[in-house]
Amino acid sequence: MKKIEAIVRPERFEIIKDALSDLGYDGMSVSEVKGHGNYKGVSEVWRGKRYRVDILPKIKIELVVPDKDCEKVIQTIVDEAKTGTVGDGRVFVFDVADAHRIRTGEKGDKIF
Amino acid sequence: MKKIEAIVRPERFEIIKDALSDLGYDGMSVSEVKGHGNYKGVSEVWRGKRYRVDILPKIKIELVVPDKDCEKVIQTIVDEAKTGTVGDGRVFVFDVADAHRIRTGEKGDKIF
Amino acid sequence: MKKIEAIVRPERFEIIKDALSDLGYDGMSVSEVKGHGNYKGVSEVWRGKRYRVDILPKIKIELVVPDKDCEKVIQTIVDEAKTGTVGDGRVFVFDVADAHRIRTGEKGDKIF
Amino acid sequence: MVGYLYNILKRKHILSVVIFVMFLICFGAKTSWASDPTGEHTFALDFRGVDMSESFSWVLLTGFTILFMQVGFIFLGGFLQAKNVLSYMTHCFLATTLGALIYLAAGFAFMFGGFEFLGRHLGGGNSFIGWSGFLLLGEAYDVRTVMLFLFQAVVATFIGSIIAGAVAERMKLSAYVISFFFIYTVIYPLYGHWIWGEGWLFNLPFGVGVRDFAGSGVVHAIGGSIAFVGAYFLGPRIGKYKEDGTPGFIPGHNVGYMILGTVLLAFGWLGYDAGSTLAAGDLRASVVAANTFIAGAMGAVTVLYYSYLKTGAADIGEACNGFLAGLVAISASCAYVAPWAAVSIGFLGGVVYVTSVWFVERKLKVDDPLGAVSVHGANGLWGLLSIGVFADGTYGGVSGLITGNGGQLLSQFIACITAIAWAGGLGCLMYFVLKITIGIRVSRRVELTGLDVNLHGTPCYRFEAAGPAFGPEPE
Amino acid sequence: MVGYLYNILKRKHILSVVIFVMFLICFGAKTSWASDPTGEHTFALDFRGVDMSESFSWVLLTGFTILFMQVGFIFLGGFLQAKNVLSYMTHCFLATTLGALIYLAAGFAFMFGGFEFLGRHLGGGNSFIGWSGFLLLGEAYDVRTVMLFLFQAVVATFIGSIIAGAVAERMKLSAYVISFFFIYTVIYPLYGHWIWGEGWLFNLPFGVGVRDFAGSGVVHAIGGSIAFVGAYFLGPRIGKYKEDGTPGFIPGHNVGYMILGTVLLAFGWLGYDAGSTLAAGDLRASVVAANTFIAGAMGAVTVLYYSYLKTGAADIGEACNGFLAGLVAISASCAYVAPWAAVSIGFLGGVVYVTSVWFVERKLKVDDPLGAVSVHGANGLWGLLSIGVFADGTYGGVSGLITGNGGQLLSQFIACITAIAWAGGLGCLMYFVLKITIGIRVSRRVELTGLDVNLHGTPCYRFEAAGPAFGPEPE
Amino acid sequence: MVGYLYNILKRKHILSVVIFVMFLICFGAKTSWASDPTGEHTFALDFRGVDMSESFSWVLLTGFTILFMQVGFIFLGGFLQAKNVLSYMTHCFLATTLGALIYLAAGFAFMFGGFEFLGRHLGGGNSFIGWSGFLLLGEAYDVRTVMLFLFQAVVATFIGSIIAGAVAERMKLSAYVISFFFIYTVIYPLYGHWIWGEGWLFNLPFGVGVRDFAGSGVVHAIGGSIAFVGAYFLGPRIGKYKEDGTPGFIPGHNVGYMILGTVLLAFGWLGYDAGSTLAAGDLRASVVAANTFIAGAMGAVTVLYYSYLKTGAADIGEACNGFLAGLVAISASCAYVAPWAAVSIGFLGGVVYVTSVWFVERKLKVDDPLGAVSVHGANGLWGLLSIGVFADGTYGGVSGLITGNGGQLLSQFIACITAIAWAGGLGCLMYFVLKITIGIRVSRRVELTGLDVNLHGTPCYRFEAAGPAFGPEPE
Ligand SMILES: Nc1ncnc2c1ncn2[C@@H]1O[C@H](COP(=O)(O)OP(=O)(O)O)[C@@H](O)[C@H]1O
Ligand SMILES: Nc1ncnc2c1ncn2[C@@H]1O[C@H](COP(=O)(O)OP(=O)(O)O)[C@@H](O)[C@H]1O
Ligand SMILES: Nc1ncnc2c1ncn2[C@@H]1O[C@H](COP(=O)(O)OP(=O)(O)O)[C@@H](O)[C@H]1O
Repeated sequence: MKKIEAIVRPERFEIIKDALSDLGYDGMSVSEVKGHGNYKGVSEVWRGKRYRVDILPKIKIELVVPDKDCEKVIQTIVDEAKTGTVGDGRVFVFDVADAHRIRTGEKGDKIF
Repeated sequence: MKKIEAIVRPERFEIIKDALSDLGYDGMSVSEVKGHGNYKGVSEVWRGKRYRVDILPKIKIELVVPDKDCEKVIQTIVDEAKTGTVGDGRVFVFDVADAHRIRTGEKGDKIF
Repeated sequence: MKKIEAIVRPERFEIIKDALSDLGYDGMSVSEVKGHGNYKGVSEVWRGKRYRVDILPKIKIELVVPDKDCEKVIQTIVDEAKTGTVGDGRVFVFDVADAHRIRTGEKGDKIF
Repeated sequence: MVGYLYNILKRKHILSVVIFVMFLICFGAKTSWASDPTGEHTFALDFRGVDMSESFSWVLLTGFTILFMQVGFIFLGGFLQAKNVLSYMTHCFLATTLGALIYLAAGFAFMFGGFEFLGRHLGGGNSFIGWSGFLLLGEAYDVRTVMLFLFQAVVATFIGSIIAGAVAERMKLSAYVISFFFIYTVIYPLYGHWIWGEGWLFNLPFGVGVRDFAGSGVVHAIGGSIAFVGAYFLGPRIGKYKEDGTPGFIPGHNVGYMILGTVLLAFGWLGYDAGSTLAAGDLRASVVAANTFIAGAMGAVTVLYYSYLKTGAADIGEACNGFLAGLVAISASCAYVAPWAAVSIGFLGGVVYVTSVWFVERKLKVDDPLGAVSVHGANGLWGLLSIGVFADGTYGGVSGLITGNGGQLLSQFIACITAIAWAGGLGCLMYFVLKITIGIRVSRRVELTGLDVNLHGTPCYRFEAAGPAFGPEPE
Repeated sequence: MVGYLYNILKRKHILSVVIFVMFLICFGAKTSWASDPTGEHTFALDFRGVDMSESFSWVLLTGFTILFMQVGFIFLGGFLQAKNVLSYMTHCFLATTLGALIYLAAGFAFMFGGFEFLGRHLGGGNSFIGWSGFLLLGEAYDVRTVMLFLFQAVVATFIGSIIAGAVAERMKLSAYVISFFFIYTVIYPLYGHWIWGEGWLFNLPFGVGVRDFAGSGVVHAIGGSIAFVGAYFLGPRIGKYKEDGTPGFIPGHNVGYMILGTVLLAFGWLGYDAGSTLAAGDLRASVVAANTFIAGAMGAVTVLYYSYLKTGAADIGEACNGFLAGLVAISASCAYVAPWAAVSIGFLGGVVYVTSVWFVERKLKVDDPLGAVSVHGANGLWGLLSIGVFADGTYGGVSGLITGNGGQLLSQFIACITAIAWAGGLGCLMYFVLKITIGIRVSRRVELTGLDVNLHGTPCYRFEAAGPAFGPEPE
Repeated sequence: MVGYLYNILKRKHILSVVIFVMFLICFGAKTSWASDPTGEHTFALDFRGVDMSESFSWVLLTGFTILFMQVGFIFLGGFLQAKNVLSYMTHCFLATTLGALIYLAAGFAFMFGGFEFLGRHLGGGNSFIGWSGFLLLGEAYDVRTVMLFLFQAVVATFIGSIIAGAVAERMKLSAYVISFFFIYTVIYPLYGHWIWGEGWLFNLPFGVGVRDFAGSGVVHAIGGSIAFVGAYFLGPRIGKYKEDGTPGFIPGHNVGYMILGTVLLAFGWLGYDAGSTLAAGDLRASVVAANTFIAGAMGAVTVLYYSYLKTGAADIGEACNGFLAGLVAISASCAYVAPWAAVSIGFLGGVVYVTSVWFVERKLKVDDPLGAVSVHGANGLWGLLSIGVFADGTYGGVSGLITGNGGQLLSQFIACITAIAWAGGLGCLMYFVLKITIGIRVSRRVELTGLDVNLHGTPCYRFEAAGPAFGPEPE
């Protein structure tokens, strides 16, 4: 089992989610993070002066998938999240040591 | 050392936290996430029409525990988080490669 | 590749970020979490009575670095985040199984 | 769509439509032109006329500020949890709309039938109840009567908002709505009639009879009493009391709203109290306004200082309630006392507030999220009594203890007892009946996940950068 | 800095400075003292003088509350997404400032040239257009004329705010600003002249001619028509309609703001409608105010109940729009009808609102984020007609259908048609020209990431505990 | 509880209770009935009486709107960081309550002793200081005097709120409270006495002597000067300046609040300026109101356009300050100039604002979070001078440069110098003493973690879906 952590642009999130749903991966957790990367940020204005803001809102999608589906899911996310301009984000993958579904008490691969 | 990530219902959080405290696990980090799972969501009303909202607020609890206590802690969380209805959430476990306590500079199992 | 998760005081965040930038680690994701640890919290007042609040705002910094730089980055974070009083936070390290940069589609160590 | 609308109505609510249409017809039919609906005969370019038109400007403009106070009440929702704030605000909104309509249909007639205003006498009424002016039809279609209605209708809306503060975060909307029909036709108008409608309390033989210049008793004590009973019947919110009975921590979501609402209410309160002269030629209005401001400020400072002594923090939320407590306390007496007395009344208003909060929360274990019982109930009673103590005899012949006169205090005391017995008693009856019939409290699941999303279909706040994804439900 | 300022201006905007300075000089030069700029000759300690000074207090104070209604409009931004709220609020802010200045420069002169107010006649004008009072120079520098200007200028600011609600979340700021110059000098003032400036509509030979007491037609129908055209030319927001044409879910970020804004607007509306007597001696003001309140409350209750029947949730946001719909509907007729009729007008206002929302959103597929078209446009028209139906003949000789008189309804109907044709037609022209020249819609990227941060340089809200880190950009 | 209360008080504050009780007693004892506390003798159904009662309505209602402006000030807290917003709002709240009470106790007597108002002369005073009307006791217990007090007390509350904007996010609450006792009894009332109390500045022999219709000098220049000194003594907020001295980025948490607060203040300002006629018979009020509105709008548009030229973004937050700058600038001159001059004054007010912000922030390196120094201080001075330039001689015999008259400008200039010297000098003394005794700045830890949770015991906002867990602390 693998956990996929994708950091993407907020405005791409809907599209990614729909694509994952179409693939059959409904389970995920989403949170708002602020990202700081190669992209040197946008500039904002405060009290009449411009500032460079180098930390921008991103959406973090976390989903756990069976090992075999990992590649497919990553590919989908990368495809849908890409705009080709700086700030598109990253996808990281981690090994999951164990997993439980709370409602049923099931463990391991049965949670899917 | 293991990191336990539990995604639970917001209204169960207090109870879980108290149970973990009773067990002696005080250290944890909590954040708000939005979850999307088997549960097909609640319906909300906007401008006089009903919409199905398939992404609902959840609480993510992250805590790192020594390997030996892992089972016990998971069991406690599962027990306290369960309501038996769809949307109860998941518990995931990860291996921790290394850990530091900032205040003391201690490493590894000494951080507990 | 390793993922470093640091939970630090909100008011130290700027300093840590600047130090990491100086080291050349610009990429990171930041989120607000609530922490609960050895520190028994601050007390707040509501409707004329004091309550002990045992869950306090913290900043979670997540950044993925090549294996070789891991120690250096952790050391920098620990140094800058330390105030020496209870509540300074923790740093956890995880193995990354795989990584992708969305914009370029690059994989593995090429993402840095 | 039209068909859809028709279907809905036909299916379960055809009756209400029929009734409504019948109303319309009978309205039209019953309208008479006996009175002066345009003001042509009331106004003339002479002293009486000019004075009259001044009073119109005065009463209307202050009346508008009274309506505006509802914005202040709505802001007080900052003291509640974010997940229940729409529910509270809707309660205030209903008080402002449905409450006023019920008052129009019947409450006003029961309260002011038989009353004389600016020289115009309004239909029938005795010292217990009035019966004239229903729906402003017939001879109530007169510029003066309509103005009295407007001023009184906006005042009446407060009752609902006061109650909303005590029953917040756990009451069923249906029960809240139904209770209005009883409150706005019976509980409030009748007590109001006895004092403002110049009924039996107004004419008590002690002192000059009960006086209540701007509603400490009629509005706040009555509203606070019903609020107390409501909170009592509902029981405390989940988490309000721990197992050992000590109060838990349920903080509000926006203390700034509380400050905004309070200062906004203070503004409206000045208009409310001063406007209660109901005549521009009564120059005492300036003293009334100054007293109101002074008492409120003193209540605020008192509670802020006390909170600082007790907790070490300057508890601004409580100080806001102290401000309101001072304003409630001075409402009855603002016209009868001197500014120095307003300082004392405001100070004591703050003391009454903190004492009452402690008593209600710790001893009675009644959960009152906004402190409505202590702000409006306890200080409403204190306000009634304060006339009996501090009235200095300069205005309206009302003399209190400080002039060596005890009779007035006795009258005011009787008014207090009556308010508690009347509103408390009928309130108990009402909530009891509601409880055993349709129920008054939402389910545990609704309370835990928030009233807003369950009863109103949406949370109040959505600050996410990215909207969640949705699909419309098949109807 | 001063040098910097100078440079900027010199570089690209030296012309505008020159023009402005020339204006100042010519202002000074043209100022004449022919009229009564201090009010010394207008006031005297006699009946006319005292009555006059009363009217001043009345009109000024109600005028202030009208300006205050802009706070209410701004609050309605709670119905939009958090990322676009500043953009909407800036639109309202510009209506309040730039709109009023353009109206000062020219709109007022076109609208009220040739009009008589409180006994003072204002310069030249015919039944199609006025041409006197530009910049309040010359003989317009008179206390009465300036007062009329103030009252009308704050009313005029609404046009911009009404439109803002329909074009929200996707309109270019530049196009919005430029459209003002046309709206505030041509579309609004001319139609206004025809009714309020006693032009040809006012003098139609059916009934007593068109009447519109407080702007259902002049303000709301005109604003709503332009708003509709604007929303149509812009097209729907991204995500508003799915591929199959069913509406998507774009919820607002703060429903509480909507409630606050609505009750706040209700307060101002009472002042607006009652103040539209423009004379303190017109005691009908009390009936006007009561009618306004009653119709608004009835609209709110109607829509709340309907939403509950239809969705099972008490949709408080829609109920707020119902409140506003009732207020818009009664604006024209508030002075001419009895309170019972206000109940009916408010009820039907709610019905018109829900029907119009359904029609605009589902059938016409025009995206109107705040419902401005349904609230102001549809109910503005209904408000105009309601006089022809419910006027009871007591005031101003205006008699509607219920008195068995059809002529007035014909007049009102002509006013409706004219409003749609005039504002709709010129609106189309204006938005079409803007669209093919500078463009009226922001880019897809700006719309997705939010207008606030792109056009105004900052998001509205920043609730983070820790501020992000920054370095100032080299200039 | 009662015992607990008693204990606290006994332990450390028994003295204050004793003093308070003594006050009460002496209040009661000293009350005299020499004056007309009910208005019976002041009002009569004749021309003077009717005119008088009109003035009461006018002054009271505009006074209420002035109090309401505090809601606007509180909203400006949106320009600060979320963690310090309660602290700022509490400052405004204290100005509204404690400030007014201190003014009641002594400030009013120093400011208006010896002044004649609506034909009533108030006790003793010379051209430097007044000494009559303490606590409104004795002969000050008169409807006219009390009305003057009310109007002036609500105006006085602004001083504290102006200062709050400059010292925000880092000042100790204790120091802020203590400074009030000096500001509200000495700095503000004495300068006020010299102009509004008809002291030596009012009677300067150049032109007609200093004039300041609605407080550009008395309120804004004085408040702004103290604010500047306070901000200077406090030093900049952590992070405001980088090591190289360039300003850092500390954005506010809710720009929408700024817009709401500004438009709300504009509403109140119209009431404030127009109400400053203090007599309903002075019909110039309409010109006053229109000028105020025009100048504010022009200031807003000017700054918005400038920000767009300079940064490419329409900086709505700064535009709000431009609106306020225009309003401050016109406050002194609103009654003496023609509408075209109000356009110029507002335009220059915007220019003064941006120049002053640049100068204070970049050159003087003084950290003024809300821009209070530039809005109120710099534009207060410009407002004073603007009379000397643009007064057109129509009202009160005041003629400025444009009529070819330089004397008035000299008077106004002396008033400016005096304001800076007096408020700046005493302000320095006050903050210096506070700094070396109790300290004026919070600790670094408190500043970093937020003043709200440290000084007021709670953050302002809590939007979490799940409340945190708590246990009550053993007391
Ligand atoms: N080393 C990293 N560890 C964690 N998150 C990162 C890392 N580098 C980038 N990110 C995240 O990815 C986002 C996009 O990165 P950025 O470098 O700006 O874009 P791109 O990959 O297109 O060059 C950042 O905002 C940040 O949230
Ligand atoms: N594959 C997954 N990866 C990450 N989070 C998941 C996954 N599946 C479910 N979740 C989280 O668990 C929550 C509950 O899941 P759901 O399927 O609705 O309930 P249940 O497990 O009771 O069927 C979801 O809201 C989501 O936050
Ligand atoms: N076991 C743990 N797992 C995850 N996070 C933890 C754990 N222990 C502590 N933390 C995080 O670290 C923060 C600081 O911990 P605390 O024990 O208060 O400080 P210290 O390490 O200085 O004693 C906590 O607020 C929490 O967010």
